[in-house]
Amino acid sequence: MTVITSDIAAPPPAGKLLIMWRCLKRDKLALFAAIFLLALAIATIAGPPLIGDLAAKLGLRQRNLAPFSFQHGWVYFLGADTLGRPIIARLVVGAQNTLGIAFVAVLCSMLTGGILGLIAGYSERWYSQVIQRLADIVMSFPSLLLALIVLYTLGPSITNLVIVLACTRMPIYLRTTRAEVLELRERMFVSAAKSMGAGSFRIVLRHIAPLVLPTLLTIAALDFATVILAESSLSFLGLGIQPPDFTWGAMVANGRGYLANAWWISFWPGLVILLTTLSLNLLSSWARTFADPQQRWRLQSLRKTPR
Amino acid sequence: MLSYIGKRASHSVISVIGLLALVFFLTRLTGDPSSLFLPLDSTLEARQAFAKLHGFDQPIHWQFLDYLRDLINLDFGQSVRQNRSAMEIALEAFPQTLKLAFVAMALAFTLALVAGSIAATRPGGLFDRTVSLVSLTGASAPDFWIAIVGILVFAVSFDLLPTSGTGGISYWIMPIFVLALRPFGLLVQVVRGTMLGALSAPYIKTARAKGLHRKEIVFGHALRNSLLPVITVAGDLTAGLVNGAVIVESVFGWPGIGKLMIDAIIQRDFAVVQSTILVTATAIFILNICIDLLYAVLDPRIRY
Amino acid sequence: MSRFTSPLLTVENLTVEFLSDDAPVRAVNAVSFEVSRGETLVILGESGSGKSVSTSTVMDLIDQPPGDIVSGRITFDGVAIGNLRGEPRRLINGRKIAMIFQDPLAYLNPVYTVGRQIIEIFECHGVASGKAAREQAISLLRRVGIPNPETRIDQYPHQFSGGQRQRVMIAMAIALKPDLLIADEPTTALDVSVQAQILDLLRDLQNETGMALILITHDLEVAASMADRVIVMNRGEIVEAGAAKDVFTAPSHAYTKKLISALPHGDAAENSNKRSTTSSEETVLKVEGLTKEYFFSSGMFGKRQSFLAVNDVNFEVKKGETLGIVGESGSGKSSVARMLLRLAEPTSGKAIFAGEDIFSMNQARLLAFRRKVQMVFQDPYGSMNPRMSVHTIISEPWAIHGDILPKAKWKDRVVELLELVGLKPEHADRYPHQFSGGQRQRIAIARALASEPELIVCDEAVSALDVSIQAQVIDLLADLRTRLGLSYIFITHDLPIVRHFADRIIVMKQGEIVEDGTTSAIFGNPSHPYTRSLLEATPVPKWVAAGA
Amino acid sequence: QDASKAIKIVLPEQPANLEPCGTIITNVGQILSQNVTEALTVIDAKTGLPQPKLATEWNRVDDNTWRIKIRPGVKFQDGKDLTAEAVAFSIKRMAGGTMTCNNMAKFGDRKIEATPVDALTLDVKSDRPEPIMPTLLSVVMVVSPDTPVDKPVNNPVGTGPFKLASFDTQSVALERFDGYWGAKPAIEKASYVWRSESSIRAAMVETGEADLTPSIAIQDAANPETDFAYLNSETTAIRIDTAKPPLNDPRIRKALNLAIDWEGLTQLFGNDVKRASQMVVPGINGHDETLKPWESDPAKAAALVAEAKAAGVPVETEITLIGRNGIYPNGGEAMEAMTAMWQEAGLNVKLTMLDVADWIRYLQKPYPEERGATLLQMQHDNNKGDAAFTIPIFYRSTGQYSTVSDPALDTEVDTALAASGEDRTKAFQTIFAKARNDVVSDIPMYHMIGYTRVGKRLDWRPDITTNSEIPLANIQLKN
Ligand SMILES: Nc1ncnc2c1ncn2[C@@H]1O[C@H](COP(=O)(O)OP(=O)(O)OP(=O)(O)O)[C@@H](O)[C@H]1O
Ligand SMILES: Nc1ncnc2c1ncn2[C@@H]1O[C@H](COP(=O)(O)OP(=O)(O)OP(=O)(O)O)[C@@H](O)[C@H]1O
Ligand SMILES: [Mg+2]
Ligand SMILES: [Mg+2]
Ligand code: NI
Repeated sequence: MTVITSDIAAPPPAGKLLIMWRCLKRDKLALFAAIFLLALAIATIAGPPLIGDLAAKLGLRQRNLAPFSFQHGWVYFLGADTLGRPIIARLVVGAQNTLGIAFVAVLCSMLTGGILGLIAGYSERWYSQVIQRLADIVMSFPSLLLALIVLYTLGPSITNLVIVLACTRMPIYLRTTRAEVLELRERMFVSAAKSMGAGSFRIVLRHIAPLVLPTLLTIAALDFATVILAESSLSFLGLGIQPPDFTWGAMVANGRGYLANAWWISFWPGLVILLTTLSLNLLSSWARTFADPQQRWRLQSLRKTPR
Repeated sequence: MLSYIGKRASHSVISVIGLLALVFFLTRLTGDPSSLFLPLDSTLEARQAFAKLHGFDQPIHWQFLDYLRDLINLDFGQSVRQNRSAMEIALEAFPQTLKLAFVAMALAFTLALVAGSIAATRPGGLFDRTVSLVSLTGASAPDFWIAIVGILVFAVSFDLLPTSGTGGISYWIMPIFVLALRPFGLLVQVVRGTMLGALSAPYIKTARAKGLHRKEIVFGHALRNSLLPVITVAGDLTAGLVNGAVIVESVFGWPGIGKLMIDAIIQRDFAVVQSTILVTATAIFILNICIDLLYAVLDPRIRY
Repeated sequence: MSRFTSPLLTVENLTVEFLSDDAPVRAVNAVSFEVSRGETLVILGESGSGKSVSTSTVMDLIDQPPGDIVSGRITFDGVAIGNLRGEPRRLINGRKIAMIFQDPLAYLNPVYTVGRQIIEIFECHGVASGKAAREQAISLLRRVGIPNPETRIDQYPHQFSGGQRQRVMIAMAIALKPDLLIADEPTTALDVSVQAQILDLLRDLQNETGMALILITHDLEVAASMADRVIVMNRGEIVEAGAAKDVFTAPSHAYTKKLISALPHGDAAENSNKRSTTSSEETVLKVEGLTKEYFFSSGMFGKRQSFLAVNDVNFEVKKGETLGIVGESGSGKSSVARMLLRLAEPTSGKAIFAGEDIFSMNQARLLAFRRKVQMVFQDPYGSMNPRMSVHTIISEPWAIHGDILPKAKWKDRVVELLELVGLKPEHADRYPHQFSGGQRQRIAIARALASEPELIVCDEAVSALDVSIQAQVIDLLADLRTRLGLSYIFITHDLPIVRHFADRIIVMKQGEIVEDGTTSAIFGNPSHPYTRSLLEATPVPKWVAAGA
Repeated sequence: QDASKAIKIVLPEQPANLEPCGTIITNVGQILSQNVTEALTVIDAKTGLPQPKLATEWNRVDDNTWRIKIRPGVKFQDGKDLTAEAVAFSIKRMAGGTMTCNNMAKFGDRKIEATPVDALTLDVKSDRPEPIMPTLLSVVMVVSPDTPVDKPVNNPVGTGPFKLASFDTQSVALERFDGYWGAKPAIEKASYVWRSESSIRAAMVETGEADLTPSIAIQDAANPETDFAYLNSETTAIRIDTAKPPLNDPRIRKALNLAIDWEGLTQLFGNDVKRASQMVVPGINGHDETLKPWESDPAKAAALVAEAKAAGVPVETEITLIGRNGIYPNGGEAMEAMTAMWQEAGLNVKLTMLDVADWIRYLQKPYPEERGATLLQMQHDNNKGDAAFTIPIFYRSTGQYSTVSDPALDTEVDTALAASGEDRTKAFQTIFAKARNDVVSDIPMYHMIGYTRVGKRLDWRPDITTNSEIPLANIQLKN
């Protein structure tokens, strides 16, 4: 083996972040996704103080205003909703609640599902069985009923909403994690780690979890959309977010009756949900490539020796 | 293996009974059905008479004991709204949902396996990008959007398909499509992800050295090794469909169990809620047992 | 050589690199060689010198990217196959050229029965199918010496021992009687008698079909017994090439000379041994009546069957001593090792370590025990987490047992360990898949040494190393034994090495110990017929055999 | 049979059952009423007065007794004859308490009893004077004496022009009954299916998959050729809880009415809706045409609030507006808009949208203890021709929805209910005026409009009764 150092100067040692940034640059779609999400984050934080009031301003005389006209000002460029409120402003203001709820719900379900799945898959004790049957029960429990029960017993609040959403999505993570663990725990490197004295905790966390995580991230990225839309379907029970607060999901649901006449009411929020999900997916598939040493070269510069 | 199935089955039966008890007590915390069944302007006396007639005035644990006693006699209660045996209603609706879910999942699953695998053979390629974009778009668009717009386009504008209802093949197309979209999107992503790993495993080199057909290598060797999470997710999605293809059922007027369950929940038709959950939960538990057995079939290293 | 007229395979000026963000790694540099029908070309060389990469290129098994064939021309049977892909390539791979991979454990698909994996070859090349293919597969398994092939054909790779998997691999490669067989360390896990059987099989095939053979091996005796011509590689380049006899008897390049003189063989090993000098009376490990029965069922609902892999095994290891375990492939050596580390539960028996039965230890005691005992696995690739860099892999024992080494010193110590086993500091940032077979084995050894154990169980730990590095590693182990009083259980098929390194030897066959005693006694005066057959199976150089 | 004489109707919801005693439930009534089962009387949509159906004439024998003459020669679909006995059976089945009968709700807490006098004459007694008995009898569906008394049925047998052919989870089918006593309907077969999505229902009629759908959303009613608006007897309103401060102050209640931008709000429901000043629609006995709806006057509203505040009314107290999801099209939006308007007027109003079961707790007595100051979104349906189905519920202290408790008003209501003719109308109108001007216990919003899409094949127009019945016999086929 010869390291060719003469014709190509080795790049100076780079920090982890820098390496990630370099790899991100190589995947154009993932880069766009990251930029979109960043812009969304900025809009979420900076948007409401700037145009917050516009989003709640009624305009009953310009209900369902059609998009693509500057006549009423730029905020109405994407049209107005059923109460004549500018859709652009509502998209910006709605982002905070939407992303907040979806993010927390997805994260909670992924974490609890993932952790329980790791336990259920790795351990062969009685609680593994208990966890699995509980997951089956949650899986067979209609989410609407759960929502209703939570609503009546705990009362309406965003926290409870997140609990319901997280609960209903949890089994998929749990079962997927368990399935992967069942196979991974038979691998030799797990035995090797055991023989070195690694406890179950370490094996599960350091050896197994990193290999399960990419699949979970893939599911989570798509679950984001599911959760956003599910949230709006729960709000009709009174458990969801209550007006005057709103989310993208609620905006989509609001335009449901108007698909034939005023498509823009639910189209734009649907589109941002879609773009967000898409971005998260592209990013998660980038992360998957980045995290896998056998795939990482796809994101590297691969300078060839001149021939 | 047989002993494992036996153990699993008995655990499942206990769990289902637990689930039923849970549902029984919890649903009764969600308000009094009497006001919902009677017209809004009916009198308090009428409502009380109604509650008495249906036993809602009894203490909850007595109601539960009654329910259990009836359960042992395979009497699952009467639907208060529909004036019929609740189990009969549930069993009438269930096959409809099952048919739909089965066809949709079978379609989504096979397509996803093929598309996801091919996408994984050349990650970042044109096919991969296209499949990803299309499937993700389909999977993250609100389902009623697709359903209603689909009807407006294909049934109203072009008059190609019937708007809704049940009947011949043409009635199946749109509901199946709408139902399959999300599972397809998710499965494609999962297949693609796990396949990426599997395709760089050493045994793929062996297969290449053996001169196997590319198809064999991708679908026979790599795919087979990455199926565990895929069937798990597929199972989960199937459970989701069994439990609630609500949008599709209500938009397309498909008399399935999802809509039935939702209506029963909203109207607090307790006997129907219990029966539908019993039916779907049984199906889901059986599904999960099958999937767990499938793990052992797919991967010989997994033994129970 | 005049015997072989037109070359079947020609590789000219092959240069292969692996690309990444860093500077490219040149694995093979301007290598040229050729092999003709009926000829055996042996490639010798240092571990990591590019033997596997250059031969894999012939079969288009290097993924590009990240692999990059900088230059080179490969001709097979008059056709340039360097850039051949798709269907034409498929018709060559497996049928005309076949390969035995170096690491048989990772290279078998874990979810298919070995039978299916063999039958597949017949079916996809349209040679046989159904029952006929199965019959052929069974007879192949029998030819490579797998006992009970009729039942074993339906078992999965993880139910086979290391050597048995290697033989499955061989069976797959010779299934279609290829024109060219590339055998990458085909006998690393085989005991001498089975090895002889396999080598005979290969020779028979050559006589029968005129098959050309490229044999990569670290074993000079095997090389000598098979080779018509030899090339020697070092650091990605060919440093010496020529007729076997010439290279062995009159090596010209310094590396070749070093290679041939590195490890003493036969009686020389007896004299220049690295055995323990300070024999102690303190028993570290005492194994009593160890038994392991494997259960398996054929098919989902098939009848449960059992197989007695280890049967009433008793032995002792003293402090500062090396116990060699040799034996038939599949005789239960690895099973014993796995049980000693509590990776598999024994069916019955006891193993007393420091006065305590390993099999009845609780979690806390087990942790302490595992700090003192380490294992080098027979399958080094599988035993490393593919997501972890070498640095993380080697430093893992320190992360588990917090008191061994402060975190600040990890980096230096990793480099130190890498250098001890003959690797380079920059390897610390690489991942397992980026190494050669021998390099991985050395990483595994480095990891075992990291936790400063009292007892190391080495399961074929040096089997993939070329003799020079083998000697370096053995020296290292011997040195540690003297300095720190380490003990070893050294499982190997390699008799010169045990003779050189072990103090006492047990010989296993079919799950039982058939003979045990001091090294000198076993080699000087073997009593069991199996031991005798082992010692007699020393291969004879080909030129000597031909001359006779 | 002739396919051109078969029609298909799409309903918004699946009828849970086909119990004739539940015809006041929209989706049951739209199928059964006037088609399968008939009542003794029908209400004339224009005048609100009862007209003969299975009863040919009636008169009041004494304060508590009405004598009814039954139509001769009528047969049930199972071949039985319609007799006084059969009618008495039907009334007993309904009022006897052995099963739950939704239609009984119209009787409030009245008890009635029927005794046959001869084969075709019948006495109906009530426990207190009942001037509008013939009107009440319009909810008594007459069923065959073979119908079980103690349990609801899904296979009703009545005297109507159509009999039930099948009922499953996907559709209800009716067939013409040849032994019908009246004129032979043009239609031979009718089937009912259900789709919850308004746009789908509209699309089904548009594509010809269905012939009629009784209610579509305003935004879907875009085609003047097929889509007809009709005043649907529903009145929307917000009920004010007059018991809780600051709502116990009439100024605040008036301010609530004045603060709304009514013109703007109307946009939500389309220009066909009619602003309401009282809880019954025109055409109902007791409706006062001269009563003006509240105008929009934010300035005056603000002044009233300021005045109340000055008088020590805790105007900052949080007021909860309780909406019900899906109560009527655009109901949620309307609540959102009104909340915003009230907030503008300086009132601390907060909106919660609830699902039906939860909302009902606030609608019906007994109200939840901890409710606080609440406004409640509601919709009231009176298509029975008389304000007696409205006033006692809203304004008598015992009323189901009432938040007022004024003994003087109670007696006024009782007198009105006992009166008949001119006096009755006058008395009702006075009460409505009082409710509008002095009590202000509600914010009447609109008399609502329904939109029906009628396929090109049919010759039929919806009217105020369409929400409770679609008489197939009235539907003619074009050409
Ligand atoms: N994927 C890879 N990425 C980077 N370097 C690699 C990769 N594969 C192999 N190498 C390097 O290429 C060199 C040659 O490897 P090769 O496997 O050919 O060695 P070898 O001669 O077969 O050694 P051994 O006898 O130990 O098996 C080694 O130094 C190895 O580290
Ligand atoms: N999980 C298993 N199920 C069934 N049989 C097994 C299993 N593992 C090992 N065996 C069998 O047990 C026997 C002993 O295996 P083991 O791996 O201990 O052999 P070994 O002595 O290490 O051989 P080698 O030198 O070839 O590695 C073999 O015949 C093998 O086929
Ligand atoms: Mg190699
Ligand atoms: Mg072994
Ligand atoms: Ni060897």
